[in-house]
Amino acid sequence: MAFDVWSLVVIFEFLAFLVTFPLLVFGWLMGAKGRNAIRDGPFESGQPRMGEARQRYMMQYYPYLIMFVAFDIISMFLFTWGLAFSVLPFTDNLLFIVFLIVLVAPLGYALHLSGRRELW
Amino acid sequence: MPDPIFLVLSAVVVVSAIAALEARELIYGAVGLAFSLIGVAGIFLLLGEEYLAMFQIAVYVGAVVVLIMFTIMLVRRDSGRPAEEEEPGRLGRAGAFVAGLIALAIAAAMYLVIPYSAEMPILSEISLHDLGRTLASGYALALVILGLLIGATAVGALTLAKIEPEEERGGAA
Amino acid sequence: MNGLIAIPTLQELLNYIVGILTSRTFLEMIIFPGFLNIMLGAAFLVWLERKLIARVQLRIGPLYAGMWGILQPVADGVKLLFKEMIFPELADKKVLILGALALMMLAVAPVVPIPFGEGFVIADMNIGLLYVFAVISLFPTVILLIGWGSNSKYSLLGGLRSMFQQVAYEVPMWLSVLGIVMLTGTLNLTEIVKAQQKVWFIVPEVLGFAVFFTAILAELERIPFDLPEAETELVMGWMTELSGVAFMVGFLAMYTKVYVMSALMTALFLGGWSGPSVIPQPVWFLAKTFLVASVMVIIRGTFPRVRVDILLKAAWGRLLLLALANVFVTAGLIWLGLGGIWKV
Amino acid sequence: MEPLSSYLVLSSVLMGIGIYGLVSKRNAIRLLFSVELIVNAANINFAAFARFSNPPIMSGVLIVFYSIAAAAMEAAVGLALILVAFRLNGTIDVRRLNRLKG
Repeated sequence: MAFDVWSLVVIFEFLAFLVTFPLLVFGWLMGAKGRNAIRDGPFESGQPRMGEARQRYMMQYYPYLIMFVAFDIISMFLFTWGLAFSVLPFTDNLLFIVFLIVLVAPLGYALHLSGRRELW
Repeated sequence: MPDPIFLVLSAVVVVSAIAALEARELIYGAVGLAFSLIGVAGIFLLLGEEYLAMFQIAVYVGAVVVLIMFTIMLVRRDSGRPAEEEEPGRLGRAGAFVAGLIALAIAAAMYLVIPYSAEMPILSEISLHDLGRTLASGYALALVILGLLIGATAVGALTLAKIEPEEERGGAA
Repeated sequence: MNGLIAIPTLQELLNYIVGILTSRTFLEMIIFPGFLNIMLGAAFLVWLERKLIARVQLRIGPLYAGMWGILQPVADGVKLLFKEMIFPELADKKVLILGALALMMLAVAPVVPIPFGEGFVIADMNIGLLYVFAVISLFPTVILLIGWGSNSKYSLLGGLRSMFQQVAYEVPMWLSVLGIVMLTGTLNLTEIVKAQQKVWFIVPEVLGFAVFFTAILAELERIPFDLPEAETELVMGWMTELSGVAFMVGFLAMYTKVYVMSALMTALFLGGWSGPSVIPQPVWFLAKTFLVASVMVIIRGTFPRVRVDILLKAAWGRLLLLALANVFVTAGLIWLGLGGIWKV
Repeated sequence: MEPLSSYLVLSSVLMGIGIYGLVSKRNAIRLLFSVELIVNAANINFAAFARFSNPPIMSGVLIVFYSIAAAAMEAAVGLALILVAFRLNGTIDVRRLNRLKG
């Protein structure tokens, strides 16, 4: 049963937890503690804190993120194709290539949009 | 006697789904959603669908959750407060009641009506080659339509998200 | 079997536990392809990097801890272990600590299906390659969370940059490997290595190799692409507010990732354990892995950093197209009838 | 091994949680979470039915592939809509996004 392999993964992750977590606890226990208003501020190269850290920022690269979602899905489908490539007839392979080429147009659009900084 | 692995996975799925909806900060809700989706991937593994589980993790947790987190970070007021006002009053309780009723009804229906609450047939693994072959032979048209769908939604999302020049001139809305 | 559960004697219990502890799988997890190997490899990489960079820059590098300073990572680790963990008052402590923990757990996870020699593999997965990629795709989530939880501008900007970069280079990385999957028809890493006994995949897939190497440099945030922690701009990027042991764990996780990705590249393109059999297989594998890692270090010593918009544009506009070209080249190879060489 | 009905019960519970979120939450992103949960509940059902029929049905698995792909792209569009709504109104509270009301 294939699940045995995955239980090994879970055990391995658990071992990783067992190795790492005591380290963190040890550091927590052994390290010095104490409060200090200056030291406890966020690091801003020695300057006092200015404004909120979690503010709005530019989203110029948003198109790349959308393209990532699209191509993530595409590449998962392409891996099924790659697995069966040598047993598929020529026409079926062409089909996947068509599937791929359909996605080139949105990619070009995303690159174009991301290049225009005034849009974001 | 239920399978303990199944029970643990179900608990992960359900508890983190509730956490996703009830977490105080939206971004921790996204983490809850991620754990719930990983739990569903575990359920797929239990069903023997390895490729599907990897697909689920890579697409949902790797892409969709990242996109959700990014949007949560963008959708904030300048004061840094999260832009949401939750009101878990009467409506929340009513919602919980309705949802519980629906879930209970469906669960009961499935438990009682489904004719075979049978064991999973012992069978050879679905070969990975078959996946591509079936996809290419039987579902060719659906695949091309899916490609068009992905392309169209990507273009649509981009067109929606960009700031139109006239929108800026129109002033505060 | 008359309704009673046999209570094991102490002897039986002891035997059972010893049996588990000495079973091959457990030893593999703990010692050879498992933890000891990964941790020592990562620590060795830290030393190797400092020493090689020093050579490139005509310095000497670590010298005093042990012979040639080889115990320097240990000394650093012990120092960090006793340092105070400082968390900014506005930061989420839980996110920082659990984020470091999650990074470590994710960084060791891809080693499970990688074969370090014939039989030296923790779990021989049918779907190993996809599993590795699925695990790697979880990193941006954790890094974004750490950047957010730190509540510091440097961390947030570093986390965002890191997220965009890793996300952008993931797709070329996957597609550059598609050629290998087409040639072998399997996702099992052991079988992929076995398919290279005659000719390594670097020969037919040279384009894919180039794309993959560039992509993992970006995934690992190594120098031409280390924008997330460009020290002149963002101090330490998303790691800025990690301190003490949390920093140590995060730092070690990054080097573990370097080690594991070098191993993955060895298995995929450089023939894995194959080589003249006078030297044992795992030694071949480790030698190739450290060769790949050394090349990364030398690149760090010699290349300048690129700009972030150029970096992202290159991923989508150039690297992705090159990876697709590689797929078509491979398809051409198979249609020409040359695929039989690498068939398992 | 688990019988089929366990999987079905799990999926209906997940769907119940999703419906609860859809009814009671006012934050647009939480509504998106609920939709994703409901889609996942459906996916569990598809995969379980595909696996429990004898012989297993390949199309049951493939439809989950398509479903995940469609849900991911739907999330992308939904999040873009939320971004636009936030930019125009300064809030993502769905109760306040009622400017279309006459």
